[in-house]
Amino acid sequence: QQTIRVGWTIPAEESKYWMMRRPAEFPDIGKTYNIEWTQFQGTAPMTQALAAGALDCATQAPLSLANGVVGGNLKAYIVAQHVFEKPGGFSVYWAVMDDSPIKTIADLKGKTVGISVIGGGTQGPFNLLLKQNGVDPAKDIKLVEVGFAVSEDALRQGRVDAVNMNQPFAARAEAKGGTRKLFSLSQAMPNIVHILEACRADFVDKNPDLVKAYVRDITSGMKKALANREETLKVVNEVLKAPIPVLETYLLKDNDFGRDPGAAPNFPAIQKMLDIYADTGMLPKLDVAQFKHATIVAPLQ
Amino acid sequence: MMSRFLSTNILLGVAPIVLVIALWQGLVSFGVAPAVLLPPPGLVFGRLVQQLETWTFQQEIAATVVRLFAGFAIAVVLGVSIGIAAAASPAMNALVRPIVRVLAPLPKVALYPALLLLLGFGHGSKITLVTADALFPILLSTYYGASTVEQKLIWSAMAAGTPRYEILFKVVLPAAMPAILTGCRIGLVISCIVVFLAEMITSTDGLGHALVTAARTFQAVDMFVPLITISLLGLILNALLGAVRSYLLRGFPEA
Amino acid sequence: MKVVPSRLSEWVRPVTLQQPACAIIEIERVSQVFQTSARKDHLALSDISLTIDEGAFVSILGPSGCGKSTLLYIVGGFVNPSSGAAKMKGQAITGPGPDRGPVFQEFALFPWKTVLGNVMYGPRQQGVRTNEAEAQSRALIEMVGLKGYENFYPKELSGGMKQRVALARTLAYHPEVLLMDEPFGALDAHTRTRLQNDLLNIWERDRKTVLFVTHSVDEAVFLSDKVVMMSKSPGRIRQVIDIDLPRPRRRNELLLDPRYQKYVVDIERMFDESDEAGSPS
Amino acid sequence: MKVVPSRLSEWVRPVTLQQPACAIIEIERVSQVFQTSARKDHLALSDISLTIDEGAFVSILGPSGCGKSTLLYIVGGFVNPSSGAAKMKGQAITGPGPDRGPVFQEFALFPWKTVLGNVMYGPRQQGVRTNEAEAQSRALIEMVGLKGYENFYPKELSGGMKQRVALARTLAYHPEVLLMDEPFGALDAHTRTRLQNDLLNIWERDRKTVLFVTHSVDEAVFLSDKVVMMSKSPGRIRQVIDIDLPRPRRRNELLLDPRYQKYVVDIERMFDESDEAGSPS
Amino acid sequence: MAKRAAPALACIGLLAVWQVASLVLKSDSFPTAIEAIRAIPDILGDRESLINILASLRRMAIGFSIAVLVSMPLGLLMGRSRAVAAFFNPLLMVIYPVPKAALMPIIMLWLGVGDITKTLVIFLGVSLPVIYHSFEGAKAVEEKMLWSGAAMGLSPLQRLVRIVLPAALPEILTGCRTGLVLALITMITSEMIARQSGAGNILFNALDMGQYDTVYAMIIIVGAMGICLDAVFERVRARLVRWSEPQFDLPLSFS
Ligand SMILES: Nc1ncnc2c1ncn2[C@@H]1O[C@H](COP(=O)(O)OP(=O)(O)OP(=O)(O)O)[C@@H](O)[C@H]1O
Ligand SMILES: Nc1ncnc2c1ncn2[C@@H]1O[C@H](COP(=O)(O)OP(=O)(O)OP(=O)(O)O)[C@@H](O)[C@H]1O
Ligand SMILES: [Mg+2]
Ligand SMILES: [Mg+2]
Repeated sequence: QQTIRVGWTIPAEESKYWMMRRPAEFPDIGKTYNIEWTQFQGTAPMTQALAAGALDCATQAPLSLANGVVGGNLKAYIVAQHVFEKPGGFSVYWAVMDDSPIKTIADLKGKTVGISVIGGGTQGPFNLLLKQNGVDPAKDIKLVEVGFAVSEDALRQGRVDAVNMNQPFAARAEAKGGTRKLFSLSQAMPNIVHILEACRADFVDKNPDLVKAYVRDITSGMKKALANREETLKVVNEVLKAPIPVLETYLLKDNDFGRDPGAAPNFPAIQKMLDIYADTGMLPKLDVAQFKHATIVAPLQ
Repeated sequence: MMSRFLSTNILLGVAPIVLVIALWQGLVSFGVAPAVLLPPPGLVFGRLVQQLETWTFQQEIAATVVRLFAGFAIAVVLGVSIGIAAAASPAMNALVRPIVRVLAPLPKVALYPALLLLLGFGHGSKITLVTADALFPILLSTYYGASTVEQKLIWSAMAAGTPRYEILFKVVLPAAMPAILTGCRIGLVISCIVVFLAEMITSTDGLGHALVTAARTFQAVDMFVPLITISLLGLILNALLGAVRSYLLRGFPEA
Repeated sequence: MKVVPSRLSEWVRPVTLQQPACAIIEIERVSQVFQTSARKDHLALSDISLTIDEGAFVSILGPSGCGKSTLLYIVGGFVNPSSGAAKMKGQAITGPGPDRGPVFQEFALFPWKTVLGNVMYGPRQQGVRTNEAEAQSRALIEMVGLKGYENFYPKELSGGMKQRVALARTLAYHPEVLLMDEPFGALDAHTRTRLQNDLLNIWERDRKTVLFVTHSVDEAVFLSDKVVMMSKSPGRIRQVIDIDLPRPRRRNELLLDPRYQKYVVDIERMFDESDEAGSPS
Repeated sequence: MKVVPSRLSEWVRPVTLQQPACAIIEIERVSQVFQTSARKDHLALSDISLTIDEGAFVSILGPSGCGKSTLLYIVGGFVNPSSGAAKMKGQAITGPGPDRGPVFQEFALFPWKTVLGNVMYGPRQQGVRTNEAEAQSRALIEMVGLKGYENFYPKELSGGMKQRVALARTLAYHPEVLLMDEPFGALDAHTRTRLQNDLLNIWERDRKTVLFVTHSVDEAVFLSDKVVMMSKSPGRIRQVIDIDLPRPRRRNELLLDPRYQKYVVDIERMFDESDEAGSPS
Repeated sequence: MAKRAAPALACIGLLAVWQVASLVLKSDSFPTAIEAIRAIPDILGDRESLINILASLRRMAIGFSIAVLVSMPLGLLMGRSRAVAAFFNPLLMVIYPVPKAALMPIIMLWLGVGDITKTLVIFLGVSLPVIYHSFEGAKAVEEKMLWSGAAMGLSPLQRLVRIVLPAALPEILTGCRTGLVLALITMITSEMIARQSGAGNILFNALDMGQYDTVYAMIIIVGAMGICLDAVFERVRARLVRWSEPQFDLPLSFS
């Protein structure tokens, strides 16, 4: 019985939460193979853990993974995808207070703007939008790092003039009212992929069957998550410890991120993001093909 | 003779550091650690020298040092005065003791988000965090040091007409000085760690921030430069503290 | 047994005659119980009553461990007696004060101060200006034979030197009452004699009251107006002996004085008669 | 000046006659320089040479601060002299050893052990069985007059009591050479006399060599075969005086012996003749 | 009676201050004390949380014990030998100021992300005060006590164990007390970046999710653990160093 070391994070990996909390629902977990779960604070440390060989598979953002490849000699395959921004669904957005004088992106000049992670995945599209509206992201605004969890508070307390919002915090803030959306990332490009699942290439090559089983379970986990919302709310509540009424307001609804029913990675969209990062000078140009494994990629049955 | 003694001491002290660097180099050369995670020391020190000359890096250092010093200094003042007050007055003791028992073991980083909102993203929140973490080791050492001051020293001073509150400054403080300085040394190291950690969590400048930016883009060499800098900073500050110590304790048998 | 040298009435004792003998320190039925670590009570002093006149030089003699130091601590106000009370000028003693200057058996010098710093501490505390305090202190340091050691730290001194610094430190702030716990115990005979004379000079000049613990019968008789003899386990006062010898006293004259010798011999014999050192209660 | 009592040749000195006088400790041109905090060199001992015969009782007398303790530390092997060397039985002394037992001026008791624990420490260390060590220790504690205080911690003892524990602690492990630094300094005359006798008994029984620092000329003459007189600043040996008095000595007999008195008076006079306490070099 | 109630009163006072402060600040990320207390039963009632907390405590116990066992002898050796001190002092001063969180990638490389890494972090946190307090404690041991021991035939090692150790014990225990505080803090913070189970897991999860009542409930729980551990420690301490307690009440008391 082999073990696979998996890194995860919160808040939007429903299929993995199902695997963690309802292993009995999966035919293989705990029987033909084992999973050793380790939770991380964000995707960047997981990239380091992958590079150091401390993890076999982990949740990744396109940017962190690409950074690992460019700077950390990491070789990895994208085997599945967790959430993306579906048109009409939720898109990470920048909010301002209702009574704020900031009406357009151009008004951000000279303001203090919060972003969850400086140099993180959202910054590429963000920079692109600023530039398109004549704001130099390096000179015209003061960028501070504000984690999603405190962004609402930071905005209400006036510590920042605008700040980015993500689920479930966005839902909570909207329920309270008093803030409004200034712009969202979907304005830069559609189908932004936020988090995906990546496995170390050497591990996949050595244990193809093991990873195959794992990806198969991710696929079926995603199916279960989408099929049984009631249970998914419970599972997510157990993991996030967020109250069900809050989850109820957005999870798997129209105002949530998009999820591919088979957890299949959207490689063209990822390629487009890599291009944006290259254009904004955050990364050299990369080809998404190197992340593609011939057979081991969701959906797997 | 004295100088020879001194130089053997310095040699002894440098030896293990050289060994560590050699081990580091060995780990890299023999491929035990990939260069992307652990760059060779030569590269790191080269980059350090190069960086030290740049204005931006100097500013990062300055930001860190300001927070470090401010936080540490406040911690020393608070820790020493509260510690001595608690040792001297039963009323203060009854008040301080339980509060310290509760507050000391709290993981202060968990309060950091609240501090950020309260004090903003600038120096204030970081200095407060440093103070909160460095305070208790200093306070505890001071308290124990002050409560074991030899009775007859206090008696002698009282008999010479020293008012009670002055006894605190004229006898208890100097007599507890060895213990206080031990606490300060621990507090200093903790300050170094915490200021760096705070800058890593949320910041726009400082050595910790420099590290995080480098780490996110996997620039291993740039990641190690701030690490080496903070470690050198710790070494220098400790040497300064050592000098202060041997000056203040010159009368004590152990100095 | 009371030692009363004959035909003393015609001798003039300048100090005690010049001023009316009025009590400065009264110790009333003082007892002291210590709790030992073994959680037993240990009676160190039992029912001590003693009156000391203003300007008197009173010595306490007694076997080791009889409670002499403890009695001094009580008069100094450092320790509250378990029962009974000590009074100074009619007022109950509640704490230490600059009117009573102790010289501790263990010296208790401030290790972070030099010899000069230690001696200057008292005068500075009393508000004497630095220059003046320093001049006075240097004079005292010279008096106790430590000229040249002003900048030494206590750890760099020999036992006897520390003791002399402790003496100088207390003398420096001119307490009204001196509480001295074997202040010459670690000194060689020569230095001891010199300091005894110096102490007597100071005492005669400043009209100090001195409570002086010593183990030397010689010394007690030579210096005192009154010798208090204690017995041990628990410490009690056995006898108080008035020493009716003329003042000012000169050592070499006194040594030849048969009355002096009689005092010494009598007191020594009294101790010899006492039983062996007992065990704790 | 050499003190040679007349017509002593016919007196029998049992101890020194029974064994050939052979040197056990040789101190050769020892000097000791201390670095003070003020970064000055302070010469504490200058060019000391001294030979001590096996089984001899040698006392050191000298003004406070003349370097007596320092000399003892050097013989004990605790301090390396700045120049010169000390030898024991022909071998250079390089460190402390259980053959030389010190009694320190400051007692240096182990504060975490009771009286009994302190005294038992040495024998236990030498491998004596617990029962036996305890029995021996209790006997010694009784000898120094502390029966009943076995379970007291050092902080609960008076100065003189601590000193006696320190003495018992060293005697307990039977060192060949005793290095005693004013071991009776804090004791009353009565206890002191008793312990002097006890020490003499032990010495006569076990043929120990004793190096004994004291401030009492009396005590030195009463106990010793040889008295070493030191002068200070820097510490030098001024004179070595052989005490030719019969043994075993009994205090009350000796006090009436004119030769004894002459030794005491002569030595005291010698000190009086010396200049005042000097200043550090 | 008043003395017994003092700790409880202080705790209540602390909670009251908190309650008022949070009401004044009115911030989502700073819940009121009552909200936090209300969240405690949820945590303690949850089997999984209890397992988490126990896992943390186990790591802490292991890290703390190893740290004391290793650091105390090292500190004592440093205190008694100039050469050892000269050798280790600079080395420690270079190593300690570096935040362990920043070294995570390297540590993960060799030790993975599991128990060993976290225990190592706790170990480093505890060993800092224990080393330095033992160091200073050993330095201050009265020389003549060691001389006495040497004269009884104790070898240098025996002197270290049988004289330096007991004589420096009060100071060492001060270090252990600070170490205990740091153990609790690092027990939590070691779970900040990578977590599988543990009290820090609960806390940082809640922090990431913005569930501040749970965060502060966890802080209260850690504080309570601090009080308990501290009380136990004080008992042990009182027993071990009864001989060094001051003989008389400190006369400084203003009461
Ligand atoms: N803290 C204490 N706890 C218990 N017993 C104590 C304490 N302090 C002193 N004692 C006891 O009190 C008695 C008197 O002690 P004190 O120091 O007053 O004696 P002393 O007369 O000064 O003796 P010495 O001449 O030896 O200095 C002693 O038997 C001692 O054991
Ligand atoms: N650590 C030191 N640093 C500097 N000087 C020292 C040190 N220790 C001792 N001395 C000096 O050495 C001299 C001799 O000291 P020592 O203790 O041997 O005297 P002693 O003869 O024992 O005196 P006493 O009879 O007063 O005990 C003194 O002048 C003292 O000041
Ligand atoms: Mg006494
Ligand atoms: Mg001496």
